[in-house]
Amino acid sequence: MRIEYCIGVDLGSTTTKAVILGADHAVLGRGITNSRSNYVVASQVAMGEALINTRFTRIRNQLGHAGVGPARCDQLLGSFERRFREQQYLCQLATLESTLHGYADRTRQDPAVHRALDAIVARMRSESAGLFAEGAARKSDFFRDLAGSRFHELSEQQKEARFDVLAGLFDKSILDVENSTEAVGTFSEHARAALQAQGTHAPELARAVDAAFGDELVQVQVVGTGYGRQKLPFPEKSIRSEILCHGLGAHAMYPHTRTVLDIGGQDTKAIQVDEQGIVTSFQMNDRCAAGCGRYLGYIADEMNLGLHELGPLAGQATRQVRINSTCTVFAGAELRERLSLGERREDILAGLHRAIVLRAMSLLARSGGVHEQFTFTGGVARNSEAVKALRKLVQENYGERTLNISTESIYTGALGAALFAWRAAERADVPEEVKA
Amino acid sequence: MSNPATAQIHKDASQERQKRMIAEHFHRLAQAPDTGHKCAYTFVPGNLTELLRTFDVLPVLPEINALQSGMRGRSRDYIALAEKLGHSEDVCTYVKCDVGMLHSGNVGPTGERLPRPDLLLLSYTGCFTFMKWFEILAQEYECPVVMLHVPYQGDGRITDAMRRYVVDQLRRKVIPMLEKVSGKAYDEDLLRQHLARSAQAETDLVAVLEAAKHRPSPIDAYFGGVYYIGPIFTAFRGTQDAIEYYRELRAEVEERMRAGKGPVTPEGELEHEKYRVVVEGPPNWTSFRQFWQMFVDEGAVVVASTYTKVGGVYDNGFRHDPARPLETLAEYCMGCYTNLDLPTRVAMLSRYVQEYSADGFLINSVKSCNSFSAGQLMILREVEKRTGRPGGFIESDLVDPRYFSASNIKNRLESYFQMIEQKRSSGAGT
Amino acid sequence: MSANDLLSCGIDVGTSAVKVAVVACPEDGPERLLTTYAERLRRRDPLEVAEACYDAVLAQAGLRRDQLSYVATTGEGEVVGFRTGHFYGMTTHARGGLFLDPEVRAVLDIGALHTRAVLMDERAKVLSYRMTSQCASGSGQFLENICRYLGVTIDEIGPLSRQATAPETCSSICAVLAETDVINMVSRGITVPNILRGIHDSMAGRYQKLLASAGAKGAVLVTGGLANDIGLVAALRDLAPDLDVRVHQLSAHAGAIGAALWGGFRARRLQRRGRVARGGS
Amino acid sequence: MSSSELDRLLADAEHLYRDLTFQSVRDWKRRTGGLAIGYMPVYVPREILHAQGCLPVGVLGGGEDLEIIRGDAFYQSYICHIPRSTIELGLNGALDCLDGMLFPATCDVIRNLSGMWRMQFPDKFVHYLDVPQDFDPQVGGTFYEHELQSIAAALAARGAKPLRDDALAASIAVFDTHRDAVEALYTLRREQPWKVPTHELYLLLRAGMLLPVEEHVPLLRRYRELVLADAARRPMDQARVLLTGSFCEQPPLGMIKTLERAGCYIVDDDFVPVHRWIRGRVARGGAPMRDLVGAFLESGVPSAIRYAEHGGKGDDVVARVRECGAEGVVFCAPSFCDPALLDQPMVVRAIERAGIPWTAFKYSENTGQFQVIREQAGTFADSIKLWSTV
Ligand SMILES: Nc1ncnc2c1ncn2[C@@H]1O[C@H](COP(=O)(O)OP(=O)(O)O)[C@@H](O)[C@H]1O
Ligand SMILES: Nc1ncnc2c1ncn2[C@@H]1O[C@H](COP(=O)(O)OP(=O)(O)O)[C@@H](O)[C@H]1O
Ligand code: SF4
Ligand code: SF4
Ligand code: SF4
Repeated sequence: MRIEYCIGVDLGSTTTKAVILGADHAVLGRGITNSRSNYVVASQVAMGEALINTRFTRIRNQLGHAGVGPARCDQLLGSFERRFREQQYLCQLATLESTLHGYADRTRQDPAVHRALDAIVARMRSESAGLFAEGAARKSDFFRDLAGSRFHELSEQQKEARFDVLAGLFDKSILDVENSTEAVGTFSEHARAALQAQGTHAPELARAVDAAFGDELVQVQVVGTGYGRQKLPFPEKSIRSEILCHGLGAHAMYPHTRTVLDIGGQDTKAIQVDEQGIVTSFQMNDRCAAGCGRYLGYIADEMNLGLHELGPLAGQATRQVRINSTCTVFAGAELRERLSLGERREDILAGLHRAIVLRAMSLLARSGGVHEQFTFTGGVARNSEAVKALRKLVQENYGERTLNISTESIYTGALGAALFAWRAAERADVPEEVKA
Repeated sequence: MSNPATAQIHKDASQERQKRMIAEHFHRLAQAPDTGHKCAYTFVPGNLTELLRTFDVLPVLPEINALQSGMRGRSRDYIALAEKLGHSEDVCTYVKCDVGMLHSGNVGPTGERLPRPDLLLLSYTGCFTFMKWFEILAQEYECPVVMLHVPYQGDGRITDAMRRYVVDQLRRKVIPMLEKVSGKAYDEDLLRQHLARSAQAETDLVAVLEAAKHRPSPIDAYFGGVYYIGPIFTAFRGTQDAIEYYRELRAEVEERMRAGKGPVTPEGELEHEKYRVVVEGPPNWTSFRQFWQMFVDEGAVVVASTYTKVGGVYDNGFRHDPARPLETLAEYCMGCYTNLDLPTRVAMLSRYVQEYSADGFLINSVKSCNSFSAGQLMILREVEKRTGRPGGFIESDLVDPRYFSASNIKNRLESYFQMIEQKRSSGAGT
Repeated sequence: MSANDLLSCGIDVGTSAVKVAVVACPEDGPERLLTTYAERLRRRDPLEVAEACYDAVLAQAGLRRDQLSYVATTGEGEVVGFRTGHFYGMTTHARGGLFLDPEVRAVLDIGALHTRAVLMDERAKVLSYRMTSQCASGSGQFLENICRYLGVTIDEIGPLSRQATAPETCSSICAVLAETDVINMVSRGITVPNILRGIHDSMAGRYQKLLASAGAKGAVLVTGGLANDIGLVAALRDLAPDLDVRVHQLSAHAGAIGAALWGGFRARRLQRRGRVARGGS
Repeated sequence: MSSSELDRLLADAEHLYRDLTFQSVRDWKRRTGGLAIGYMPVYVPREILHAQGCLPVGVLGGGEDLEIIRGDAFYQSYICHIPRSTIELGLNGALDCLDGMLFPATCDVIRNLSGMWRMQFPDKFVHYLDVPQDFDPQVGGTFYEHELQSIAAALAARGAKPLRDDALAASIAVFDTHRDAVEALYTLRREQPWKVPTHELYLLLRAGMLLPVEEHVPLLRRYRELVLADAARRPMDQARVLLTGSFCEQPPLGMIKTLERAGCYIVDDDFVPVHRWIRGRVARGGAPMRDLVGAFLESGVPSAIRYAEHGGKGDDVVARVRECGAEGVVFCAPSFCDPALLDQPMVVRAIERAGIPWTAFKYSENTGQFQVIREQAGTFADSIKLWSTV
C-alpha cells in the first residue's frame, strides 16, 4: 500500500522529536531521541524512529484487519515492541563495546581495563531481557541514559580498573555511538530478531509484520522547527518558528486551548493562541538554565536519579524545602548541603519543582495570564510533580482552569510542524508561503 | 559605520548637509581652546540649545558621544574601563561609556579631541541618572555646574507651579551662570530669534515623521528616524542650518511619497513593505545596522517610534514659542518623552498604532535605561488591549555589546512577524 | 621537629574537594609546611570527608590529634565540629598564596563554584578583592560539565587545550547550557582542543576582568583546583600580558595551608595571652 | 524577667515585619475609621498625613517571603526587585487596605511605578510626590510647598481632614520626639553595639512603617530600657562597620544576620531612611509648613537620591564613619539600583582618600543565599580583626 505522509521535526536542545501525519492529518508515528552533537544525525534518528513507530501503527492496523481483538493486539504488540527495543539496545551495546575497547587501545590502557570493560558489558548484556521485561520500569528511553547509569554503577563496583578511567572511556564512546545512525540498526533487522526472540507462536503477528513491510511510505513534505532549526538540513522555507508550531500543535490536540505553556530543556515558553491556533502573544525565557527542564536534568544527575524518577519521588514529600539558589549549579550545591544537613530528598525535590513552576508562572503572567483551556507541553509536562505544582498555582492565581496534558505533549512542536508541512503541501500552488 | 551620515549608500542632499553640519560642529569644538569659544556639557532631553546659543556657548552632548562610540565599536572598551574604575555592571551604559571615553583621551566621534567643559549645564529631563552622571563629571572637571531641575509630569500635565519652578531656575540660576561663564549679558531678543527658527524647523520635522502615515511609508521612522532627529535634538536647534536641513529633507521625503517609494535602508531601497510597526524604546547602537537589517529582511518598516521624541515631542502640536521665551523652554523641557507619565505614553503609542495603520508594535527594552524600561511590560499589555494589535518584546542594550544577542533577537523578531503573517493569512483566507 | 614548634592544621572544605595541610610554626623563624592531603567529595557528606581527611593527614604526618595546637577551617568548614577557629576563604588563600610564593601580592583562587581575586600586602593582609557570584558560568564546575560532555577527563583538559590551533569563541554564558554550545561546535567539526581553548579564553577573560577590577598588578598566584589546569593558566597569561601569572604545585592547597598558618598565628597569640587553644575544643 | 518581655517585643516586631497582609493597618482603620495612605521609599513628609488624621503606611516591597507570581510580568530581569513585589502585593489584595499611595521622587523606577499604579488601580488615590533638587527656599522651597499643599488638598478631597496649621505643628512635634527616640537607639548602638544587634534594631524600624507614631515611640523607648538592663548582652571581638546603600529596597533579615555572624558590628546604616531623613528637629518656630519645607531643604540627608554638587556625598560618608567610629564601610546596595550604584564610585573615591577600608556587595530583597556575602563580609571582618590588633 502506498501511504503519503508529512513529517515535522522539532530539534530541541535536549530531545529531537518527529511526528508523521497521514493525509487525513492523523498521527501515524512519533519518534524521539536525545539531541546530540550532530543535528543532522539527531533529526535522522528521530525521523527513523518515527518511521519505525509508523510501521508499528501499520502492524496494529493489519492485526485489526485480521480480526485480532484489541486486548490480544495490545499484548502481542507490547511484547513485540519490547523485544524490538531490546534488539535495538543490544545492537547499540555492541557498538558501544567495540568503541570502548577502541578508545582503551588508543589511550593505551592496561589489560585490566579491557577485562573490566568485558565484564561490565557482559553483565549489561545479560540484563537486557530484564530491562525490557514486561512491566519493568526503565529510567529513560534513551540509550545514553539506560546504558550510562548501569555502566557507572557497574564501574564503581568493579575492582580491576579505576572508576575515573572507565567513566572517561564511556563519556568518549557514548558520543560516537550516539552519533552513528548505524548503531541503531534497521527496522527489518530488529523486527525479525524480535519476532524470533518472542518465541511464542503468533503467526498473525508475523503476517502483520510482513504486510507492514510491504507498505510504501512516501514523504510529501517536511517542516522543521525548534531550538536548532537554523541548523536543520532543510530548505529555509521548510522551517517554522517553534512558537508557532507549539501553538498550532497544541491547538490540534486541544482545539479549545487558549494558553499553552511549554517547558523544554533549555527554554520555557508561554503562548496565547486564538480559536484558530494562531499565536497572539508569547513570552520565552532563555540563556539561563534555571527554571527549564535542564535544571531538573541536572538535579537528577546530582541525585543519581533518572528523569522519570524525579516527579514520583517529589510526590512523596511531606513539606517543601525552599532552595534559594537561582543558579542551577549552585542549586546543585545547595541541594547537597541540605541533604547533608538531614533534609529529605523528597522534600527538597518538591521545593525544586515548585521553584521551576514559579518561574513559569511569571512567564505566563507576562504573556497575558492563564486562560481556559490551558495546555502544558514539553518534556517537563511528563513530570507528575511539576504538573501538580502547576495545577495548584494556576488554581490559586487564576481560578479553575481545565489543564490539558497529554502523554504525547513532548511532541507538540513536532506535531505543529507536521501540520505546517501539510499546509504547505496542500497549498503547494501558492508560492512564497510564509518565509521562515 | 563610522558616522551616521555615511550609513546609507544612497545619499540625498540633506544627508550631505547633515554630515557637513556635524563635522563643522565638532571641528569648532576641537578648536574651542584656541578660539576661546566657551563649551557647556549638557543633555539631549531638555536641552537649552537656543539659550546656549544666545550666549554663544557651544553644547557638547555626552549621550551623543556615547552612542557614537557605540556605533564606532569603541563602547566595549570604554565600558570595561569604567567598570574597572569601579562603576557597577548594573547601571546605564551611556554613563560608563562616557566615563571610559573621558579616561581614554576624550576623543569625539569625528576623531577630534573634545574640549573640556567651561560649564556643566545639568538641565535634565526624564531621568535621574542624568543627575548622577553630572555629579560624576563634576568630580572630573573643576568647572562650574548649574542645575535645572525639571519636574516630572506625574499627573500627565504641566501645572503652573511646575512651570514657575523651571522658569525661576532659568531666571535665577541658569541665566546668571551663563552670563558669568560667557561674559555676555542675557539678550532676550536674540533668544526669541533662535526660538522662532526652531519652530520653523520643528514643523518640517513633524511633516517628515508624519509622512510615514502614507502607504508605503517613504521613511523608516526608527532606524531612519534617528538620523532625521539628529540636528534638532542636538547642537543645531535654532540655527539657519537646521531650517535648511529640514526643508530639504521634507522635500525629499515628500518626493519619495509621491513616487510611491519605500524607505532607504543600508541595503538600498525597501521595495516591498510587508509589515508596518511602531517601536517603543531606544535602538541598540553597537549592532545598529545588523538590527536594522533584521527588520529589512522581514520587509518590516517602522512607521512611528517614541525614541524620536526623546529630545522633544512635536507631533502633539508643541512648538517653541518666541513670544514666551522662558516659559516655552520650560514647557519644552517638561514635555520630552521620558518626562511623560506612563498613561500618557500608553495613549501616545496606541494613537501611533492606529494613526499610522500599524500591524503591531514592538518594544526594544534596553537594560541601561530604567527611565524607558521600567513599566514597558505593562505598556505592552495596555497597548495590546487598546489597539487589538499584537505587541512584541525584545531586549538589548544601548551601547553594551554584551547585551545584544543577535540570535535571540532574530528568533523573537522572526516569531513575531510570522505571527502577524499567520494572523493575516488566516484572516484573509480561511 | 623542634620542641617549641607549634603544630597547626588547616582544613579547606570546598564544594568539590577537601584539602588539608599541617604546618609547624617555630617560636621564631619561618613556618614549615609538613604535609598536605586532599580528597574529592564526589557527592559524599563534606563533614565525613573532612574528618577522614583530618585523620589521613595526621597519619601521613605521623601525628596524633592532641599534638595539634590549632585546627583552622576555611571554605565551608564553619560547621566542622572539631575546629578551633574559622577563617574566611580569601583570608586563607592570601596567606597560603604568600607562603607558596612570597613575591606575589595577588592571588586568583579558582574553585569549583566561585572565583576570587584577592590583593594583599607583604604580610598577607587582604587589601581588596572581587569575587564572582550568583552565576556559575566560568567556574570549575562549568569546565567539568563541558568536559563530561566532551568525554575528556579533568587531567586531560590542560594538555589538550595547549594543542589548540584555532580557538573557537564560546558565547554561551550558562554553565549548564554551555553544553549546547559545545554540541554545536562538535557538530561543526571543531576539534576538542580548539573548543577547550575557546572556553579557557572566555574564562580567562572573566578572570582578567576580575583581577583588573580588584586592581591586581605584577605577580599573581593562581590557587584553587583550577590552578592545575595548564591550559587555563596559559590562556590567562596570554590575555593578561601585564601580569606575571604564576602557579605552584601546591596551589590547590593554598586555602588549607593559609588556614593552618593563620591557626598557628592565633595559637601563638593565645598562648602568649595564657589561653591555650587545642584541637577539638 | 525582662528578657522575656524583650523577646516578646521583638517577636511582635518580627510578626509585623512578616505580615504581608497588613493586618495591623486593617485593625487601625477599623478602630479609627481614618484613611491609610501607603508610601514608597525613600522619603515622604509623614507629618502632613498625620496632621490630616491619616495613617502613613510604609510599603517597602514584599521582602523575602513573598512569592512573585504576577509581579514579574511587570518588570524585566534587570530592574530591581522592590517594584515587582509591590505590584504583587497590590494584585494579591494585600494593599486593599490602603486608601491611596504616594510615590516620592526616588528614582525612575518608582516614578514610573506611579503611572502603572494609576493604570492598574484606577479607583485608588495615587500621587507622585515630586521633591525639589533645587534647595533655594525661594525656588525649590516654593515648588515643594506647593506640592505639599496639593497633596493635602487631594487627601482632603478624599475624606481626610483639611490641613490646619495647628494640627501640623502638633504632628511635627510628635515626629520630632520620634526622631529623638530613633536617634537614641542609634546612639546606643554606636556606643555599645552588642546591646543593640542590628537585626533587632532593623525590626523595630520596620515596625515604625506600620504602627502609628504614638505607639512606635514607646516601643523604641521600652526596647532601649530593656536592652540596657540586659546583662547577658556582652561585647564580642567584632569589626565595626558602617553600612550604606540600602536606602530603598530593603535587605532580607537573613542578610543582616549574616553580616553580624560573619564578625561585623554595624554601627551606622541607612535602613528605612524615612525615620532619619531629616537630621535634627523640624520645629523651628516658624509657620509649620515653612518649617517642614525648610527642614527638607536644609537638613535632608545627602542620600543618593538627592543632588549634591561637587563631592558632597563622599564627604558625608567619611564624616559619618568618623562619628560612629567605624573601622570600615560596607556598601550594600540592591542589585540594579541606579541611585545607589551610581553613587558608589564617588563615595569610594572619598573614603579611599580618607584611608578607610571598604567592601561592597549587592542583594535583592528576596536573596536567600548569603554564602557569597558571608564570605566577603567575613574576609573583611577577618582583615580588620587580624590586623587592627597587630
Ligand atoms: N519522562 C520524563 N519525565 C520527567 N521529565 C522529563 C521526561 N522526559 C523529559 N523530561 C524533561 O523534559 C526536558 C526536555 O524537554 P524537551 O521538551 O524535550 O526539551 P527541548 O524541546 O528543549 O529539547 C528534560 O530536560 C527533562 O527535564
Ligand atoms: N587539572 C585540572 N584541570 C582542570 N580543572 C581542575 C583540575 N584539577 C582540579 N580541577 C577543578 O578544580 C575544581 C576544584 O577546585 P577547588 O579549589 O578544590 O574548589 P572548591 O574549594 O570549591 O572545592 C573542580 O571544579 C575541578 O574540576
Ligand atoms: S538611563 Fe536612559 S535616559 Fe537616563 S542617561 Fe541612561 S539612557 Fe539616558
Ligand atoms: S545562573 Fe547558573 S543556570 Fe543561570 S546562566 Fe548562570 S550558570 Fe547557568
Ligand atoms: S531599589 Fe533603587 S532603583 Fe529600585 S526603586 Fe529603589 S531607588 Fe529605585
